[in-house]
Amino acid sequence: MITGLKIPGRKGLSIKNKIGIYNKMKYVYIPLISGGDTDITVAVKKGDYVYKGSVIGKRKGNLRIPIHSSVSGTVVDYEEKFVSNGQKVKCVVIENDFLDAIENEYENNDLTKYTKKEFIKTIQECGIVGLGGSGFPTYVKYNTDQKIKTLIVNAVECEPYITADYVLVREKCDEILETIDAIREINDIDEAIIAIKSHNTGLKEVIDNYIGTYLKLKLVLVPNIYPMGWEKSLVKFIKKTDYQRLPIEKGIVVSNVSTIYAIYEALKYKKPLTERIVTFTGENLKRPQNVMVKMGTSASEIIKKVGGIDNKDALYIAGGPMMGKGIPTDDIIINCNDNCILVLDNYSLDIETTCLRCGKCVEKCPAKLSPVLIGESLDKVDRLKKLQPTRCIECGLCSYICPAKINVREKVRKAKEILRKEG
Amino acid sequence: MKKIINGIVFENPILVGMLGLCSTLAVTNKFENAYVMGICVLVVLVLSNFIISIIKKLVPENVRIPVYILIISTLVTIIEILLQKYVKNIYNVLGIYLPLIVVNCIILGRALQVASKEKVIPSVLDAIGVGLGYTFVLMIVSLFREILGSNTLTLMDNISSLTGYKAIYKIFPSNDILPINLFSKEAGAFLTLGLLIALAKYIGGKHESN
Amino acid sequence: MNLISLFMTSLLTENIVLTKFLGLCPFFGNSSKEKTAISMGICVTLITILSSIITYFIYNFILVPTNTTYLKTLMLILVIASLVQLLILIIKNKYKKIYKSLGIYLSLITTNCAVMGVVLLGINNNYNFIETVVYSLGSSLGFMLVLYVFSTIRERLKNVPKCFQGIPIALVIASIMALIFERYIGI
Amino acid sequence: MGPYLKSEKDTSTIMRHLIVALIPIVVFAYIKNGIIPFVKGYTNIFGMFYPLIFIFICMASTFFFESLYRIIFQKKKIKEALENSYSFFPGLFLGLILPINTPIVLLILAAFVSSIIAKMLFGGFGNNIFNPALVGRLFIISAYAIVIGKSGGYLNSYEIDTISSGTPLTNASLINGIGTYNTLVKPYGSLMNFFIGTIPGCVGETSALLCLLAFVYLTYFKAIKWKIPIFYILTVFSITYVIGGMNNLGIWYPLFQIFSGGLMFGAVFMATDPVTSPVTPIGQILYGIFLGILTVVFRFLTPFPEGVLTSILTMNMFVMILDKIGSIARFNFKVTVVPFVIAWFLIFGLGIGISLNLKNVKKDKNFSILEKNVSGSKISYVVTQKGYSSVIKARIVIDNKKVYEFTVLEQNDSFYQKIMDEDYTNKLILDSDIDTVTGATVTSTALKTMLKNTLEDYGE
Repeated sequence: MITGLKIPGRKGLSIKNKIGIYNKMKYVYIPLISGGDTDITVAVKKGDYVYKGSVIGKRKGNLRIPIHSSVSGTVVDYEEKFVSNGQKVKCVVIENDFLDAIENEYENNDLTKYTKKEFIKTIQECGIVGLGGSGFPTYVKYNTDQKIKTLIVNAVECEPYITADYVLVREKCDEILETIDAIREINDIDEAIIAIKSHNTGLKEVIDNYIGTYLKLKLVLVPNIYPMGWEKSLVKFIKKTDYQRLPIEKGIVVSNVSTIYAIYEALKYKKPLTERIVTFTGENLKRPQNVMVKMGTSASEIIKKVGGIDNKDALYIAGGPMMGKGIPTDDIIINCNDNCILVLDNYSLDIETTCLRCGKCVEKCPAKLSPVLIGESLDKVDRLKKLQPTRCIECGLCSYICPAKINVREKVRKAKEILRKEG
Repeated sequence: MKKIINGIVFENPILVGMLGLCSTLAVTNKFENAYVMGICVLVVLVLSNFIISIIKKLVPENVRIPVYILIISTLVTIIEILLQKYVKNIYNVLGIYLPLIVVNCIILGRALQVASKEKVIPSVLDAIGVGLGYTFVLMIVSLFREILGSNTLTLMDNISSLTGYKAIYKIFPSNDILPINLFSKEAGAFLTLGLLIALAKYIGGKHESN
Repeated sequence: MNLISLFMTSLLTENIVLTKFLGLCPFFGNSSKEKTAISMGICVTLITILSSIITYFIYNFILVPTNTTYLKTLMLILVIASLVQLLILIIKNKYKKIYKSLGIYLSLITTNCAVMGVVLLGINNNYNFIETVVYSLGSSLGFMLVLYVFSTIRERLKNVPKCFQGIPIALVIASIMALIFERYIGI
Repeated sequence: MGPYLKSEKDTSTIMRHLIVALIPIVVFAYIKNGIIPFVKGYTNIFGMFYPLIFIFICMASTFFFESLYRIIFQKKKIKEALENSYSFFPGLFLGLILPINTPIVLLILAAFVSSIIAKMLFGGFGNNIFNPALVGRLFIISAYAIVIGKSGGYLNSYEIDTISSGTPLTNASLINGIGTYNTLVKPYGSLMNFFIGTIPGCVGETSALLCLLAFVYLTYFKAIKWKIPIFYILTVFSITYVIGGMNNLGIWYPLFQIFSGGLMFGAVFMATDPVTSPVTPIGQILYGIFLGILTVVFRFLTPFPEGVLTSILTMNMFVMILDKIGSIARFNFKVTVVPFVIAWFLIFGLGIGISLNLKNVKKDKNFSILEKNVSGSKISYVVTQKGYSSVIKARIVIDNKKVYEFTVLEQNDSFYQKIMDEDYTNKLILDSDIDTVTGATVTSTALKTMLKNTLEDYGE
């Protein structure tokens, strides 16, 4: 039985219109960060000319993932810019020459011809990382000698307002299905499953008329509750099994549908990961829509292009309203793990009344925690250890549902901090 | 003199020191029991401080506590015998709480803190102060408990065999509310003492703040 | 009265803490954490049973024949004090670990009214041998039960008004608990 | 910082649902205790509106006391103190669970106890450990059983004339062992009366039907911890079903037990008070089960009729422990094996145990010997016997088969005054089967049976 709650999707704002393209930005700021890790060796110096897709930096450490430039132009200098997780990161500033010149021709090879080793090498070289929000290098997931029994493609997108995956599947359904089947062939996975929300009937028709051609591919409809998109809930619902830390323990790999599309471009054209679809939505935007954005463009330019905001006193959020982070200015750099920029009217936070101990946050917590008890025993470490706050995925459901409008998630975050300090 | 007042008000064993709560609640359902118990404790305290302050030099350091306990328990036994002989029914009423004076934390506490350090006269004075403080609190609590609990005020009942004079007064005319028999039972005892200590803390707090 | 109902009455209806006001000093003193409450409870149970057995023999076979019963207070204190010292010595060198957690409470027990009170009550109600043991077991378990419940409740009291913090709120809780325990007559 | 999307339900919506659920119960209380007696001509106009005034006074007094406390102690301004949160709720509940004949002065005293002592001293709304309304009622019942008893106890003016004995449960506990259908249910009509609620009892807690409707309504709107009432009533039903079965009584017996004694009202409203009940789902289930066990234990073993009040307050003490088990059990289920096994064993052990000892109970269940000390040939007993509305405690001294002394130590029985005037106890010593004092039937029989039982015990 999956715990979660039906919350208003508010997807109507940006679901109907086409994907916009935007590449008229003068400067591109490629952030030297990959999945939260910022010690990156820089491969270019000032004044160099870079092509679209040439490597400008490589991540140190054992997850060797390159970072590519998303436009062709000359490197101007380095600048500190805000990234969506609130950090100020050193970025390589490239002046765009609007030629989109590429170094060597894009090949056009057949997907199924890849051996497993080649497959791993290509997606590593093209810098494919999880686009669902984690930014975890995808090649590590597939690079295991353990037999992968099932591949689950997560197209659930349970976070409200965001429609990036929905629009991607609607436009590029055939390519996505072809890639999934190819990946299944290459890594000899027994079955592959696409998971979408049960009430997205439009999407279901689109997939149905393509899915016929792939035998070992199944479409599964998941209930429309938040946070259905969380790995553990998805695996529990589809395969009825539970795992401790990573789904690979049960021979399952879960990939986001945008990552699958990035793998498609990498395998077919050897095109590195340089752009992705980002939803620009929120009541405060005049014309909310999805835009194919090149990595490193500043969000403020796109907001102006999309029609600007209604009232000046706006609240900018990177990511969805539940798990997204409030950002101080609209001038933040879009990177691979941002799937949405939300612009709402600024509103004063609700006043917190005393906790009623009604137990709703405990009942609805998908990670089966007891947030109110964690909040009460912050000063008793041994008791805190037993409550295991580290399992919290910060989905925000406890704060959402709390009738006393208490920010319960902040308390659990503080508990995680305390336990991390305790070691 | 200052020591005595200090014993009653500032270092009151129950309100401030929070010691000896066991006996305070047990015997205060009748006013008479309260002050008899208070006097017994006072006597034991004074005598024990007196003796201890004298012999404190002779007693080696590590055997101190057992010896003090011995002294206190002999004193209590003497008191018991006296009470049993002269005022039989008071002895029955106080029951097991009379011997419990030995274990009462006030006496041992005072013996260790004061008697073993200071000279004879100040320690005796202090004992009187603390004893009076203890009895004073006992009386207040029993006043509350008896008036509210059984609507009577027994000044002299069981010890009438000694003083030959019975004095039980009915305070309020009997009406619906008054004899809240709850106060003569245990729950009322806890409540009265709790509110009293809270009041003391409140006043104490205000005293320090200004 | 048969043994079971004696055990139950000493455990619940005539709980020594709530109806006989015994053992209040440690009760309000340091029962803020469950671990301290449990270890305190175990010590009290251990000592109460042992001392009640010993005193039973001394009282019935030495004091009553020589009708020097008024010496019972003296004898009791000596027994308890020596028992406590004995236990501390045994645990100190034998089970190092237990001593670390229970040690401090053992020395505190000597001045604890609960132990002495239970034994005295045992003598006053002149129970036979088995009844004394059952009675002391029941009342000390009752003490432990109330102490444990009390410590879990106190853990949750965060914004008690300033002048009620500590002992006064504990007394208020005890009064409500006494009211509730009073309703258990007859179990 | 924090999710920017919040559900529109807040504490006031939950409280609104609670009020809506309570309105039918208040109206029913008004009809049962107000209109019917007026229509039948037993009370005047004032009597008709009395139940509403009764409940209103309760609510007003808790509201008043809490605002007073907030002004004096928490130094809040008058305006801010007045719109404090939901301070009339304990009053509303208190009004519904107190007997109709409680004098108004006592009502205000109960409101004082429940709002100040049981709630504000612990830190106000959301911090109290014990359910304030129940503490208020416990205070009234244990301190003033006589006063209420004297003015008619639980029965409103209409019921006093039509029904001879007290509330169904008091009547049940007076009968030794388990009564039959016509001793327990017949005096109050049929089981349907129990279900609808036209049986004597406290002001608002008699109607099981309305409580069930309120439960369904509240669960639908998710304003209540629904696990607690379900497991509570299920446990009571299963234990009493076993007891009924053992003594070959029909299905009516467990139903009788469930619909009487304010169990329904207690389970749906009192036990689910969010502040004083466990937070974790497994904690709530255990809470409900143990509530059921305790209620049955108190109903059968203690002389006091109602078990609901004491069991809820007892379980309030264990909420923190249950929550601890509940919070850990969500990860590994093994932790809950012990409590569930204990609960399971208790449910069936109790069922069989109670029915066994009720079956072979020769000795009167309401009689218990507190002390019995033998000195020479003289035996002095201290015994308790169940009187009309509570317990009488007396010392009886018997010397070689002759009763020397019969003094009542403690009594809170309403008709005691009559007995004292007629010096009934001394007459009893001379000849133990004189006829009972008129008008104080239950009490005088209680004294007589007390003496009989003591003699019986003396005889052994």
